[in-house]
Amino acid sequence: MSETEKTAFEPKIVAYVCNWCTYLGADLAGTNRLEYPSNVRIVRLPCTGRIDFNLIIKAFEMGADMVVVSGCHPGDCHYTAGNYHARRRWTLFRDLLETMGIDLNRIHFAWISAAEGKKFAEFITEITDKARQLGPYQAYREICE
Amino acid sequence: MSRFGYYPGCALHGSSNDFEASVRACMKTLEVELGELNDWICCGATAAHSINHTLSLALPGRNLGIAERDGFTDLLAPCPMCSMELIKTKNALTESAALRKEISDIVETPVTGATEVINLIQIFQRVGLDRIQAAVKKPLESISAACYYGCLLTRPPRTVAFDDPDQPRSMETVLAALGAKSVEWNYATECCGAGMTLSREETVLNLTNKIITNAKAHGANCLVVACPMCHVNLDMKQGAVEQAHGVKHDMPVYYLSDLVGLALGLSERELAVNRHFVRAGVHAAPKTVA
Amino acid sequence: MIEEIRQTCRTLLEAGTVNVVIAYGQSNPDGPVHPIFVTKPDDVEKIVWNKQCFANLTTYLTRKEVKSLGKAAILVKGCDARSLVVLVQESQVERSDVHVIGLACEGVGEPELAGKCRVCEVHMPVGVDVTIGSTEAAAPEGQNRYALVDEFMKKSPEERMAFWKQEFERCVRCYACRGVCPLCYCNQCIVDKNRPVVIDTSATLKGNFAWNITRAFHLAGRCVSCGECTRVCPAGIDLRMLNASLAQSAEKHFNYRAGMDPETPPVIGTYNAEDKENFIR
Amino acid sequence: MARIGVFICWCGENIARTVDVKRATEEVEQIPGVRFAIDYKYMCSDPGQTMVRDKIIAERLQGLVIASCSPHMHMKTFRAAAKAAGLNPYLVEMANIREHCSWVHQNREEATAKAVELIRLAVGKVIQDKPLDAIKVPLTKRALVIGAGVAGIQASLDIAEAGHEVVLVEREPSIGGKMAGLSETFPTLDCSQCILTPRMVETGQHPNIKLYTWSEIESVDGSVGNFTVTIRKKARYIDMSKCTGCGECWNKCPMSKTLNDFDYGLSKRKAIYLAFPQAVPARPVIDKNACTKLKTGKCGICAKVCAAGAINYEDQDEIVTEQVGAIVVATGYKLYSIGQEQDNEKYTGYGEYGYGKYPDVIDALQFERLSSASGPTGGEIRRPSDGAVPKSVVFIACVGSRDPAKGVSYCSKICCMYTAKHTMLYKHKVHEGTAHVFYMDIRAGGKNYDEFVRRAIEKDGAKYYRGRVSKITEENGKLIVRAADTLAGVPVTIEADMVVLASAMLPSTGATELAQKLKVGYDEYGFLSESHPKLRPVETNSAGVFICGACHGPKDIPEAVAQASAAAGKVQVMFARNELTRDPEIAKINEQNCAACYACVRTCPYNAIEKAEIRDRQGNLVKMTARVNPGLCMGCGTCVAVCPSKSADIDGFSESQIYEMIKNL
Amino acid sequence: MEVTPVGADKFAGTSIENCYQCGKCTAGCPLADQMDVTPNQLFRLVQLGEVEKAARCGAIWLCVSCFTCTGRCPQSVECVEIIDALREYAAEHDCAPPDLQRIILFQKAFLDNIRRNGRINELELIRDFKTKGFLQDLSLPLLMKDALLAPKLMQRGKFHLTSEKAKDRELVGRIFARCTGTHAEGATS
Repeated sequence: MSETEKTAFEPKIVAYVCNWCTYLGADLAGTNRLEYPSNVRIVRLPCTGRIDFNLIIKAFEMGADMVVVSGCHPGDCHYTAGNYHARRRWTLFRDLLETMGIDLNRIHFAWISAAEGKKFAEFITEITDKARQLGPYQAYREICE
Repeated sequence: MSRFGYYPGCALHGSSNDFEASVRACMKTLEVELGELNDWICCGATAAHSINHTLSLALPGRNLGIAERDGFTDLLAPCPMCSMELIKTKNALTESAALRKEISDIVETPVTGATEVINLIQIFQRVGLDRIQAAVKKPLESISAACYYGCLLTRPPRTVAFDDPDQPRSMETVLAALGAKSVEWNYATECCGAGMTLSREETVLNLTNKIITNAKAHGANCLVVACPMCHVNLDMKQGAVEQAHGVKHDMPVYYLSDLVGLALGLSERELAVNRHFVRAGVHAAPKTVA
Repeated sequence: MIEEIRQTCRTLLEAGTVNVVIAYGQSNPDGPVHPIFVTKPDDVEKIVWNKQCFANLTTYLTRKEVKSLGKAAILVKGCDARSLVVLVQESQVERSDVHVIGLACEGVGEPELAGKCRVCEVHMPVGVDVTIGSTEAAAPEGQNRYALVDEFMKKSPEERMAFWKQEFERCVRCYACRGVCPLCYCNQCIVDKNRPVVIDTSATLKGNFAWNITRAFHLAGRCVSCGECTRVCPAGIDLRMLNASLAQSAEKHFNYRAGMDPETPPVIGTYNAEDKENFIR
Repeated sequence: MARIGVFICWCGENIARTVDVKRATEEVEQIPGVRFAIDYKYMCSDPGQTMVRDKIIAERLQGLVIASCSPHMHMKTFRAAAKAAGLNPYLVEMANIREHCSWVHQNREEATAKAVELIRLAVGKVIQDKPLDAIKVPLTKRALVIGAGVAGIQASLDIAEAGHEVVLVEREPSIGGKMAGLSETFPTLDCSQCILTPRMVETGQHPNIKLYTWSEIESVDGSVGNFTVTIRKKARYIDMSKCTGCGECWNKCPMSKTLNDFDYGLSKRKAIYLAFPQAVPARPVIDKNACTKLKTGKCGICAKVCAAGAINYEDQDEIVTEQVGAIVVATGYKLYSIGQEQDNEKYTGYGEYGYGKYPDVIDALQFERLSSASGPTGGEIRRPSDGAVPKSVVFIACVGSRDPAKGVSYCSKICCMYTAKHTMLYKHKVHEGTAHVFYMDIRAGGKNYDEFVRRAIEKDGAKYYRGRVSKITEENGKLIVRAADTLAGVPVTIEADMVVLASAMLPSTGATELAQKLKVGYDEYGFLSESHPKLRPVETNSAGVFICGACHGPKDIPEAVAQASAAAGKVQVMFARNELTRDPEIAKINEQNCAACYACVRTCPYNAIEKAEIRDRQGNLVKMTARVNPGLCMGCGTCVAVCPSKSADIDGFSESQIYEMIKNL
Repeated sequence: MEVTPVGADKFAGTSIENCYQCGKCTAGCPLADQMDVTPNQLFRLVQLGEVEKAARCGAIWLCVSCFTCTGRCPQSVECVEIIDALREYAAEHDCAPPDLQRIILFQKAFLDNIRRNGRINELELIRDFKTKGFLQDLSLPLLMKDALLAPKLMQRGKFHLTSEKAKDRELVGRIFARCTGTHAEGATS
């Protein structure tokens, strides 16, 4: 890929976020007018506990270049423990993906609270930049052809 | 036999060579090998940080680089001023890869900040107070010391991260192992004004006088320090203090290593205690009655 | 040892303790070993026990047709016994409903010992009602259970991806892996779910990746490495690598090994507030 | 083809400034299934909502997408509008094109494109929406109040007066809380006990209030409308039904060495003791750590002198359960300790103030006891070390407060006021004494508050210095306080006889553990979180649980009482209905498909999924299954994620809905 | 008065805006009573963007870097770092009060001494001062003064007539060149 193509590339980013922390964190980023790139598509779910691994796979199948999964910090879950359950699954899932050679730079996990609008904006900015540098997730697209 | 890197700094190789004699004698007895950094340079204190920030990191950086090159994981810097400058640089290096590169380039030695910098009290802790206690030949029963930490042993606390900045106890613990008593007093961490030797002699004499007076008032028969600058102010300047305030203190000022050495059976001469200005002889006095 | 097995089974059937014995049989001495369901005491003579007894018979315990035969006794090797523990944990088998006959096992596979047997530490099955035979066999000290994975992980991610592409290219979606796995007991497999379609059912690379990722992850913290999926795969896909990778992950992060202890809560569906999370921002 | 209406809001200029609303409307109209798209300046306004309602009816809409602000802002509004027009409220989706789009992007082109995409996602989702009915839950009209300080007392009395039963749980032997120990209260200087004790008596005697003192909450199960609360009644060693509170026992008890916690260690008490003279209930308790009889089996004097035979050395903790429909938390506060030992690693204590090793450095609550007529000195200001009357007292504000390095970063709010009060109480009792106050800012924003502080300075001669104290040392029986006056720009050193620290207000011990039991959020300090700081100040995100008083943040008495009444009001609003409705976005299980592995049962944070049997008409077991109890499910969806066969799903966030959304990427 | 916000990085990685003027720095400072402006006032000047005004204060040269202020600051402001930065500014912009110029000169001479010798050569440092004619009204560091006035020091073997030097003094020279060079770049950028 040429350099110009690389810079013109705008990644598709899916963010699965919980309703109570990260979604509100994103709201706060808005309230505080903290600018970040427009690539991200936020999918609101009740809790990170709801976020199954196949939603992540599905997103890649649908052409996502990067997937973000974010929810309440440990101890802050609106449902007490959904994020703890999620954390365990992600730990195992990441290892599986690693064994399969799936690029872990394409999946980012975060705890972003309702108060962390700034963190949300910074996080999205950072991973969007990263996604731009990485280019389209060609490897998975090839699988899905 | 344990081995530590050793950074004497200019003071210990200059007018505070009595301190160096004391440290070296003590370490030798405790079977600690001090590997003096090969061709170390001045850490730049106190001028560098006031005049040129980069230099204030490069000079200590060079020495840390030497320590890393020579494979020292721990580096003893008995002068708290040097010690603090080294730690400050170490912390800055650990935090920033860019800085590591910059300083490495400047000092022509790769430096990562991996070396642990320790002060005089810490080396006794590393040796082990149990071990020291077991090796005591002459318990210092007659000593009732006011442990004087001064500024830089515990400060800045976020940087040096040693002991409690306001209620330090580490020297007292060492003294206890030597069979010496220490007193509760108020000026353990007050500044003696050593850095203020330019143009404000009066101030320094004033601060120093307060320190000695308070130690006395709380029943101390000597002061214990772990800093060459504090020693200069409290010992060498004591005459001037007495003159300026019309008092007679006659307060001996020991280095911590002096007391460890004395308890281990070393002579005043070996420890250069005989070269202090105020005659330091309370350790040999008959046991005081509390 | 075979006589003792047969005798035990005969006694159980004669006494009416069980209605059926799930065991190994062989149509002719050189033929393949297959499962048999012995309901008559005299049929116990059909039971065999040899180096070809790979099958993990516990997979039949959850089958409707087997359940309908009544109370069962089952022959298990050490590894099979572990899958039974998982089945009990997951309420698929009531332990008291099954008479478990453990077989001392020095490993299966001839002439070469199966890979799983070389790192096996349960040559004597645990948690069984009776054990037949004895063995001193044990995994060599310091044997790395996950040597295979470790070796594989030395490849670059791209190489690993290329490897799996090559493997899954061959998958024909026959679901033999699912069929043989004792822990694939769902009434309706997620892959057969069509509203919505979770996994592409066609044997394309996309569908094959999704399917194999899903199956591997559904076995996370559950797979006991009986190796049956790999053995039966007609395309020869090395599925045990994925399972082993997850088993290693569960052991490394959560100090959990599937099927070792029915009292330890499963790794998924439980948590520890102190679980590490160095990958989470 | 679905009939979806899309309503795009300008939000005045908030959206329209960045998003080309007109163009977005045109583009959205092209999305399959969209019947029409329409834009309007303020969709949430009355005319906006009217438009939504009219369109639903006129276009026979099957679903709505409102593209405007966050669903947290207006989902309720638009669901209500849909309902009013006869459309099931759960067929409404929102595309957040304000917080997540127009407010965070500058480029009009990009923002417009993103807005269209967000709407596309929402359309995808709404097509998969199903009509849902709110869940009806029966309601137990009985309230639990936790903590019986002034806030808990107020809340209890309000609810009880409204005719509902109240279970009031207090972990100390008496109700009254911190206020019972205060001397006089600002800004009126009325005696704390004079105003509180009648309320305490009322609480103790109220027919609708069931009082559990010396008791703690063990666990809370269930959910709004129907909580089951397990309470541990700690062994009191007194038979409350026999005891008359005559006082013979504690008068005769030979053990008198225990520090009296009601006086914050400034006095001693017996092993069997009444918490304080006005205690409610006026019944003693035996301190098992101090009582010789309980420790060694010897003594037993109290039992001998008790004519009522009320002493019971065999008493055991007792576990009781209570059914309630609503819970009010009023667990109050404690003071930050300057000591080296801290119960929170974030706090370090104050080494420069001697870590509390000087006996004449006391905290504000200790000073309250010193100046209280019922206190250890009978109200005379005498310093703890030698009982001398201090001629010079230094008061230090913001100790631990507004100090992120050693304590907390917030302002404890009430210290400015009570410090002013303390200087007055001191001056009124020690006329020749001098009160020095070191403060950073004076925060006296209540009614008659600033006047009160001015009075302390102008009339009672308190000397105020703006600056923080750097160090306290002791020399020759004097406390040397080193500080600065930042207004004059000079260092100040004061030789004081006593120092009073206005320590930070912290949530009381165990508050976070309780919050976890109640599934109530809390901040980094452990203060419980309200649902919305302005609009839902006494609600929590745990339905049916309300908060009031200092468990929520630093507060003075008037505020705590006002908030307690507010919480009680909320409980009464709830109790005014006969049943509750709940959001129906909860999990459900396809029981035919369920393999009964029960991963969901293990995982559910609410124990809302149970193992169940499916039987045929003859009663034969067909299969086992997992089953959701809709009364308990809170809709987190964790079961969905762990279900291998995807037999579990959740309405409102179903697999279909999410797939449909991301398909529209 | 012109108020310019000051970049936090200028003041050595500590955010000056964190200072809320509680005065605890001043309260603990052993020299505060002798300063023309107190430490908290210095920081206030920096907050207001009045860096030069702050750098002209004598107070920054009274600071003995005892770190009492830093250690006790409730807002964890790196007070001494700020004062160091002010001193650096003053040295660079030549704006120390006239009566304190010689302190800067002394410090420069001190560094110069390190540059040449790699270590501090006490005698040489003093000789430099002499030749540069600063000795007439100069109360040299007491240590030095005492060294000249009190032969007792020499009796005690505490004063070397031939101070040691680092071996690789050229390297030291290069380090200095790079630092001052780097510094000049930093200042212009």
